[in-house]
Amino acid sequence: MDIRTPVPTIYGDFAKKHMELWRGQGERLKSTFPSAIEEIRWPGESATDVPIFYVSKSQLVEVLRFLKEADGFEYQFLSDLTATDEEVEPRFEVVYQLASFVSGSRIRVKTRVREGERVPTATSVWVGANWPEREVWDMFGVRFEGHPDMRRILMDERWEGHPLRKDYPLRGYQLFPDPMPINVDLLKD
Amino acid sequence: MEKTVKHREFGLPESPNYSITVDVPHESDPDDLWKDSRVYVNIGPTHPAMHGALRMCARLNGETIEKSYCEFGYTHRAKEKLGENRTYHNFIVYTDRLNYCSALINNVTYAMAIERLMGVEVPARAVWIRMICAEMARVIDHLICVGINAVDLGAFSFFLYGFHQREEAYTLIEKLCGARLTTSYTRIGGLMHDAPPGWEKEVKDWVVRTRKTVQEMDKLLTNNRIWSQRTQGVGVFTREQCMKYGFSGPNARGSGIDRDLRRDQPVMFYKNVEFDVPVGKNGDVFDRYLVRMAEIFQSLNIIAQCADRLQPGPIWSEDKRVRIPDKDVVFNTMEGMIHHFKFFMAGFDVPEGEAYTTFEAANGELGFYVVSKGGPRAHRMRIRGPSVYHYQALSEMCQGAKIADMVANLGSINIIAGELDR
Amino acid sequence: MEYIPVLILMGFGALVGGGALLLSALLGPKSPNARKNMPFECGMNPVGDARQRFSVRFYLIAILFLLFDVEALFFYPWAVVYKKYLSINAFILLEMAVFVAILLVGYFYVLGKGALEWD
Amino acid sequence: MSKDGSSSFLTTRLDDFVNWGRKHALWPLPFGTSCCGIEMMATFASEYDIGRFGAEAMRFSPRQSDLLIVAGIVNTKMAPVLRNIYDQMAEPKWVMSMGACASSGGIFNVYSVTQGIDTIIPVDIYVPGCPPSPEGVLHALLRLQEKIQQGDTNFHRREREAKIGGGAQ
Repeated sequence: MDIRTPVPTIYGDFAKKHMELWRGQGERLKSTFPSAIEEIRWPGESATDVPIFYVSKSQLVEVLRFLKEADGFEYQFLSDLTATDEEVEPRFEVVYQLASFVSGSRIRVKTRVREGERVPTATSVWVGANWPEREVWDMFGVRFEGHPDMRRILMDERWEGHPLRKDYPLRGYQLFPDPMPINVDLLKD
Repeated sequence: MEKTVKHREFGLPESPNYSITVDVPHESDPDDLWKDSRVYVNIGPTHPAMHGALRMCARLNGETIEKSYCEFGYTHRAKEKLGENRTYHNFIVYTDRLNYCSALINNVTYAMAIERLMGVEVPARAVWIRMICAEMARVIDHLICVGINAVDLGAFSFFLYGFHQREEAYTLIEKLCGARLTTSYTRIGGLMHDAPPGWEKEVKDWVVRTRKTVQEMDKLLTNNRIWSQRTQGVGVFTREQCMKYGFSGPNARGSGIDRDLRRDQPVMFYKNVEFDVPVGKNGDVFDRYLVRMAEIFQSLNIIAQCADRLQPGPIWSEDKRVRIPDKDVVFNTMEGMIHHFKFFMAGFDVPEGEAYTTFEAANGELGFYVVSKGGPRAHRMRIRGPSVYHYQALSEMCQGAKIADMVANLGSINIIAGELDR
Repeated sequence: MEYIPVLILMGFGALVGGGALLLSALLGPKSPNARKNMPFECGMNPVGDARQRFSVRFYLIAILFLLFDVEALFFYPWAVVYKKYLSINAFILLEMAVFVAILLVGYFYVLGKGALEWD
Repeated sequence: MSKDGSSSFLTTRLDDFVNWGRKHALWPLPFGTSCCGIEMMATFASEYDIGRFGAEAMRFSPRQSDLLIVAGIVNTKMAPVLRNIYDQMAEPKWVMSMGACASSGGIFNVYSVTQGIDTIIPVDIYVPGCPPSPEGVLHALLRLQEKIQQGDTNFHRREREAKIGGGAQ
């Protein structure tokens, strides 16, 4: 009794309804990007609600743009962009949750990142990815290549350490004498 | 972390100089009288127009904002980190501190996310009560959002009308779960306890009174010349911009995107309830206000329909993993007491898996991405707050607008600091 | 002759205003410190100095307001004696009409020149 | 004013009168950051009208307010801001720490939250509850008014120390 057993009042048979659409999309994706797709986890076999496409970092932005614009996919809505700390090498997984208004289906794109490696930014595909990427940098320490202003967003800019990493302690805070003043060169044209 | 400050140290570490002098460029040339030097202003965390603790720094040319950037994080409470350090049952308390204007929607969404991971089915009565709670929370969230938006532009009595209905809803919610704001009402696999008898009768009376009051509020403001001049054509956000920034909820519907998760991705019993989705046209502050007012009426209809269909029945699922033993079993039998102790101390195990469950919250698509590695605590608890994506668009929305319009824009996109900073 | 009430009124006004200021200066505790003397910038530390050059529009709007405000001031004494003199002859209306007409000319000139447009 | 800071008959009457005047005109600065801010709004709204106790004039600038109501969490990014606001308030000033988050960090004992604002600024009255009900806030306001009348708040302590210190210099 886990994620594979559908619950009628919560999403019902969402996975069964979209299964063949996902299969078709999976095949087309593998054919157009043979080297980029490292692994696909299907809802039936592995314990997940939507298919997860593991994409290699190098062709990540092309795959995301393809998923957004190619007809038959139309995943224009980037619902969420976040990361998870897996503790085993490669340590981080950056997660893109995509949703499509046309077919109403949702998929998840993941890419594996080692400590200190950089991920190409998705702001060229969705402008909305700007702040979530800054939050991933702030919380996990995964930098994004080509991001307009890679600064901390949640914590103070003078904060040391990345809180959501598994080895970061839950308690113990750092205090600063003065709030961050206005950043004038951000306001220049 | 040697930088950690001792607990009882009084006051902040003193800093030598208090006014940090950064050279602000003065590029005003003397001969052009009309061109003035740019003013760098900081509309900081403690500001009446900034709901909660938000900050916007802007470069002004006279009254118009030329360039601005926004900041948040002033109420960051590390809920995602807590998600990894608290059992699933203990985390319920943190969910209603997310969008604290409509706490019940967060509870319902979180409970659904975990029940989906465990494959637990909740009985019909509990689902109907959850729907009533969710729609009631949506009504009071819209009331306070529209009310505060009106207060920022000067209409104080409009806010007081809305707040009165909100107080009545608070008394109903207090009867249901004992708390006005931080409800923590749902449990994984059911509800805290059943609704008191006659509760749905009072809900229906409240619906009738609220409908009358909101109609009065509508008459008070919608055709008000000052209100329409201050809001029509202000903060226009087109469909493409909304899609680009990942808008959802009333802000997206205000710009014409016809998407509502209650209809497009029906959870609970939204299929057997009739309601339609109001969609605006030109995406300005006035349309978002109209969409929210129309949604209040739709939600009131839904509440009335749900209250009619409420039948007595169990509110807990029979699944052994989440079912808390009844009190007499706990006090009289050894197994019951051990089960109760283990349930609350160690927490129940959620099978391995990951799921991203979304629900139409009051100001957008609220999502819980829960990754569990089989233990009693989540491996990763990601909360997708719609306010992050809406607040991100504020500087583009206020580009070239007056400061007073920025206040109207911020009020209309309904930023709640709790789910913005998580 | 009947200026005493006006003096009493002015004296009372000065008393209340001055008294409040005096009392708060005397009774009010004073503890200045560096952070208190810093200008209030929504809780942040101010950056740069406040002596900025403002555009002429603000000054223009201020002067226009002053002008029409003083014009409204002249209505008061006229309104007080209006009822008494109207019964004698209606010339009082003509006087005020001329006064307003002159200022209306000024108003339309300002409108024509577009001084009230903001940007 | 005798040397040990206790006051003679005349000044007691004046102090009582001044304290009486101050306690009935506490202009609040609503420092509402999170959920307690919504309950504070409910206290200011028409249902639990705080205007009945003289505290209706909500002021957002520290220069014109006497009572700093810290409603909601104060995390490490907000602590210097709170310190600035508190320092910039004119002298007869009191602090009401509303809610568990402000008083002790509440249920958020985490890396980003200061455990109680009394590690940042001196607090006069703590309001329990998460969030405290408006009746709780009004009760705390009345309790603070009593303390002001008796003269045993932080401000009065500072004033006495200043007098004794003043006398000693």
